[in-house]
Amino acid sequence: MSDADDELLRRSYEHMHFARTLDNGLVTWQRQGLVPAYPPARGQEAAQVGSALALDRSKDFVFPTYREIGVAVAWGVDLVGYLGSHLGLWHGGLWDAARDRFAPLQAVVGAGPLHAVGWALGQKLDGLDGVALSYFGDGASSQGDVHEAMNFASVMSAPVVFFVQNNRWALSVPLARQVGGESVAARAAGYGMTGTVVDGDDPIAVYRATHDAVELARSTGRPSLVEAMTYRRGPHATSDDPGRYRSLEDERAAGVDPLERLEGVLRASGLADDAWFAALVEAEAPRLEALRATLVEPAPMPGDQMFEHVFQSPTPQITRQRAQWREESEHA
Amino acid sequence: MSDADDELLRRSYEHMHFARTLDNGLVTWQRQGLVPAYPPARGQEAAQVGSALALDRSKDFVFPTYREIGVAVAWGVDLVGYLGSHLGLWHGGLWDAARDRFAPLQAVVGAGPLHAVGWALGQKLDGLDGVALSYFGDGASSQGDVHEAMNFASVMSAPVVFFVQNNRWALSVPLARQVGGESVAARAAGYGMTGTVVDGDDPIAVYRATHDAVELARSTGRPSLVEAMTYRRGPHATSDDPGRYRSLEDERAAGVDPLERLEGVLRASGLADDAWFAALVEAEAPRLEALRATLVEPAPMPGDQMFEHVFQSPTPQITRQRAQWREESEHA
Amino acid sequence: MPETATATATATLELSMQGAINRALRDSLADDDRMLVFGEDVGVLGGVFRMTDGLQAEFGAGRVFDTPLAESGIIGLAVGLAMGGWHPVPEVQFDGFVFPGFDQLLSQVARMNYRSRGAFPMPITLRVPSFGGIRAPELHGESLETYFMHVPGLKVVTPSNPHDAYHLLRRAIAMPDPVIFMEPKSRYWNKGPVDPDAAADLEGATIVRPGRHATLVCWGSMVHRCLQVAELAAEDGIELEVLDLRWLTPIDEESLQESVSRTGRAVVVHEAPLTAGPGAEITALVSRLCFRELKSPVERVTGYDVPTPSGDLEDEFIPSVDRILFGVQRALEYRRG
Amino acid sequence: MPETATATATATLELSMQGAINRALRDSLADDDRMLVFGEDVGVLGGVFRMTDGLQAEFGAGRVFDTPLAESGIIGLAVGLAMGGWHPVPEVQFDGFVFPGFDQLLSQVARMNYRSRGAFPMPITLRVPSFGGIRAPELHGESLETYFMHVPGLKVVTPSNPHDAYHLLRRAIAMPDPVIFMEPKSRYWNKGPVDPDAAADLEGATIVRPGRHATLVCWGSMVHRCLQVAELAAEDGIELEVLDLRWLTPIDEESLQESVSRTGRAVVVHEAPLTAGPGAEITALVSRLCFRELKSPVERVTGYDVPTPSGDLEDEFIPSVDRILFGVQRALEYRRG
Ligand SMILES: Cc1ncc(C[n+]2csc(CCOP(=O)(O)OP(=O)(O)O)c2C)c(N)n1
Ligand SMILES: Cc1ncc(C[n+]2csc(CCOP(=O)(O)OP(=O)(O)O)c2C)c(N)n1
Ligand SMILES: [Mg+2]
Ligand SMILES: [Mg+2]
Repeated sequence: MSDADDELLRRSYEHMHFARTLDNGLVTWQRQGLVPAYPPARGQEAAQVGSALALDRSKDFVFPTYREIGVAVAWGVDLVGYLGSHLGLWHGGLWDAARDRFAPLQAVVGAGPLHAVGWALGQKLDGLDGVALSYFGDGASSQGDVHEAMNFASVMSAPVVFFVQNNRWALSVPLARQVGGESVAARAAGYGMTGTVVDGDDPIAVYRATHDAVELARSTGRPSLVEAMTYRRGPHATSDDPGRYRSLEDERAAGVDPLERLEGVLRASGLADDAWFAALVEAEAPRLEALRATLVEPAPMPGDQMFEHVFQSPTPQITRQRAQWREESEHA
Repeated sequence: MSDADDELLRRSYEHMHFARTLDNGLVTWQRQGLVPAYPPARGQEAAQVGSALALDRSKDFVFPTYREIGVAVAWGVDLVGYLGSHLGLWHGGLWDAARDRFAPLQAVVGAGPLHAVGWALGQKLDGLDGVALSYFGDGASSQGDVHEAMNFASVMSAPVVFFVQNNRWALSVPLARQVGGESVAARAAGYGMTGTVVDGDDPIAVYRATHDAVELARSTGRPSLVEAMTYRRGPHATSDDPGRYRSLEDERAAGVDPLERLEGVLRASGLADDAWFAALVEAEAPRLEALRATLVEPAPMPGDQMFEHVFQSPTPQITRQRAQWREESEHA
Repeated sequence: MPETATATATATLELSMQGAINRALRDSLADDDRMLVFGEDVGVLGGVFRMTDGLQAEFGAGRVFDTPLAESGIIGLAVGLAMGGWHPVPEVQFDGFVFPGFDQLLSQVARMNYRSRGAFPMPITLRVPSFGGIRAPELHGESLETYFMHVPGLKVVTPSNPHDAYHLLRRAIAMPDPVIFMEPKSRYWNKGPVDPDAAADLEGATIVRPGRHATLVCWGSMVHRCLQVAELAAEDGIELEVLDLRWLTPIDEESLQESVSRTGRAVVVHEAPLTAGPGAEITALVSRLCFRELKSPVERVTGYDVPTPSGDLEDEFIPSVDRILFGVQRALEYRRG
Repeated sequence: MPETATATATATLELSMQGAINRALRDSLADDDRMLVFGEDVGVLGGVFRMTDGLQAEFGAGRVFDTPLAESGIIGLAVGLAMGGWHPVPEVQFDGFVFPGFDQLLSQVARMNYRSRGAFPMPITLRVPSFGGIRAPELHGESLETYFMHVPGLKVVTPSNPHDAYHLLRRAIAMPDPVIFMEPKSRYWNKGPVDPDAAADLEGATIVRPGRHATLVCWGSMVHRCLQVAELAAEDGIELEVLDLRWLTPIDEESLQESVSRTGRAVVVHEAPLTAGPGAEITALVSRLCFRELKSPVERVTGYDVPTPSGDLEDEFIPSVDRILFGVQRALEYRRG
């Protein structure tokens, strides 16, 4: 293994571990009433971090769903802003999505890939070589929009990578009842593009597959699809009770947790020892605590923000409603 | 060739020829102002007739688009009723769509396949062995609904045959700018179902491919897709001017007209001679004339029909609006 | 957790709206063996709100089943099933996810009976968990009345309490036309008496509290709030009539006219945005039907013309008791000329 | 066949609305090199109505291009392009085919500026050939005002003549917010003067004929018909004011109030079905804004609550001169109390 690979392994672990820590934290904080609801990414850290690291932060663009906390961590999105969405402060989140090249959270399953295609087509029209990374799930693959996105990307040669986290569940529905043929990657050929299946619990394999797809897009403009096979180890969201639809055996079939697996690799190859792991955990503590602090007393969202962003150039109606809102809130 | 095949060849020619005659008639009648607009099926007769003949009229069900006059002829739909749609009398047409097992014309490109899947699933739930035949075009394959239909059919094992008439054009857009990968049949594998490409200008090949697909559906409940490669030899509709977007060379690349081809086969194999062809043309004349007569003086559609079918059980509002309509029309 | 119905001495049960809807589905499935329930997560899980809890176990995966994640597919499937003589009762998981299925709903469900001149009736009841009030993520708290009311060929109904929920759903399912059944998800867990045998008087609107100074016109999630308002106003000697419309298509114009003609003033309350909202139609109707009797312009207390905001701002968006009281005050203080 | 603009001595041209829209697209493409035109058949063919005729030849297939046949794809593509700093001006081929793209329009185009707190403005103008009157097939003659007006985050405009069409389209394209541009397809081929340099006064509504006995409120395809009605009524000494709203979002409430307060009566005319139609909002507004001045209830002369019927029945569905005159008569003959 090269030095670059070693470094990649360690960086992957750092991001994956912090994503896990934060994910665990959010689940706990939800139980404590600090967070209204949260969709854990537990088990998908390798897929998320490996793919994010394969992009070029200066030119590429990420189109997430609602479960990409590992991508956000690896990409370096402002996490206080990121949590704004799960806190109920602002649907899309509060980071600067244009500056961070990381689109607002997308609540509509399957709607994002078309945006990625549009953005990527724009790169081509601009003569730039940025690539759009479109995240979606096995469930989302059923949506008509995802089909339209793949077909548009192929016909128009838009430099986009469709990155499927196949975590085998869409809420309560298992892969076999969701995806005819049971492989999203197998669909790619039908659009005249490459589809790659990769072990989604191995960050290096994910990194390489994504990297190849990104390079293909960057150099030829051709879209492609990467399907990372992983497992949703937590509930769909904090409100969900997976015991109603899957058994412990189901869950055990997922195999070894990706973090444990990577820890094993790092130790076996001598890339990290107890001290390294301890230092990592120690370094995380203040980051986590700082985030928790912002949750305990989040800056309240002023009500007039509701009117602020409807239009770039507001209508008289919005202006009047805003004034009436202010008057009635003050006199109530 | 067996006797059955001989008979199939002759029957195919009869239907194809009458479909062509009627198609030509409608184009002429449109120019004469008898028909507001019409989308010719010229060139697609073999695909339409061959597929229709592969079905069982007593148990299967046809979901057409707006260009299936050859299917309507071969299936035996009441043609006066069928023309009602193109005449502007009633959008869906005026035949009894339930009795004739031939759904109303569908104006929304791509919307029909889901209905076919639903109907087919119903057969399965009923323990019956009817098969739904869903017609659509290369252009329609781009619609999200078509993807959802194929995925649903596969996941739920609905006995449906997706029959694509790939006539290489969707209005002005050629196949290469429409279908990523340029093959609709290639998409089928991605849904875990069989996709077959067939020479759409050979009615026997079409018949066989469709027959196999129907038998597969009937015996196993599995959906499949048949893509009949053909060519739209006329304009998109009578209002269209294909000269704006395709050249004579484009059109010549379509090869020999399917009717001429079949005539050649019938003559070469001794299945039909001049007298047979002359008798066929002669037998068509009164049928065509009878249809033309209904166009010259179509029974006017009473205005109150507009209110009649909105609901099975009308609202007071509809009843009142109907009364007001009557009053105002009488006093105007 | 879904509850078990607890029968009292009489036939009346104490049920939450979730319990009432679940029971209505169960009783309808038992009565009509052509009825099917399907949608995302409605089978094994029993629905994210547990509305279909236990139904797959009881009626089998042929009658109650999960679909892939595609709303257009779900609604389009219902059309085909109805063409085959089935009675589909699909669920869309949240209001905002009707939009991906909008074309199948408007162009197909609402028109197939018309298009086929009655050959293919569409006895489809589409259940849509609706309105806000639970601080949910984006597009999980939309009020789509207008989009449904404007569609020729659809009927639209929404219950405000468990008893109505049970009976209106059963009635919707039994109807030969497509019905949008909007469920006020903020009221799912509130209990009330349900008498499964007393279906009387569910045709049109109902006066849930009589009054004489003004009429509050409301439905679904806002009925309870309007009752609270009426209670508060009563302390000041103002007697508000609360009219629960229930049916948004067809609107019960007679009850509307009768009530507002009597009180002389109307305040329409809904969560949907103001402009071209359901209140526009009601205001237009009242302004015509009660033209002579109206003492003040019809007030509309509604969501603002902004996208349903995130949880933190939801209370600012949904008509509050205070905002409704302001509307009542404007109506009462209005002086003509 | 598309026509060539014929310049007169002054800067005023005699153009059909098709010519005016085509020219507005051309001039905007020339002025703004971030603007893109795309949709089904808009490139090589130049659009089924020839609205984009010649544009691909002039600006290249990078700026003006055909897409696959998928409306959700077209609108979703526009969202992504706008996120990348482009100014998309897509076409949906016919009104009824907005529905498959409804989710991208409502949940994405209308909300992305909001969702991103202004980081991703959506300067998208969606051109929608609209309304009926050309005896077209099913779903080619729909009037979708309500569906657009009710969406927070969208602006909506429709021209009634070539001059307005040119300038309103140019203005819409230049706006930083999403605009639905509804084109009255029945008026595409009617000519009128267009002065490309005189853009004055396109903000709100406009009185296209002054009068004093009642106000006809209309837009798009119905303006011409209302002018005919006013002409006929004038023969009987009835002077109708014709107010062309032009903008349906935002509605010019001031002009509406000014006109109806003066005439004391209003008749709203539109092709869309009655219930929860655009006329409901206008009626609600007028009933409030002109409460003291209104001498009769606002009349609505509209399409019926039925799906837009086939060509043979279209004249029965779209408000005719006679039906509008009946509405005027009802308004004028109404006696209060
Ligand atoms: C259009 C739409 N329909 C339904 C939902 C409700 N919903 C949210 S997530 C989800 C499951 C998504 O599954 P998948 O795409 O596999 O992603 P995962 O949750 O596994 O990450 C559902 C049904 C939604 N948000 N959007
Ligand atoms: C949803 C929808 N979008 C657009 C149209 C307009 N339109 C009618 S036919 C057609 C082309 C269809 O092409 P294809 O599916 O290949 O069928 P073909 O016309 O070749 O038979 C278009 C764009 C429509 N009817 N429905
Ligand atoms: Mg999943
Ligand atoms: Mg075609």
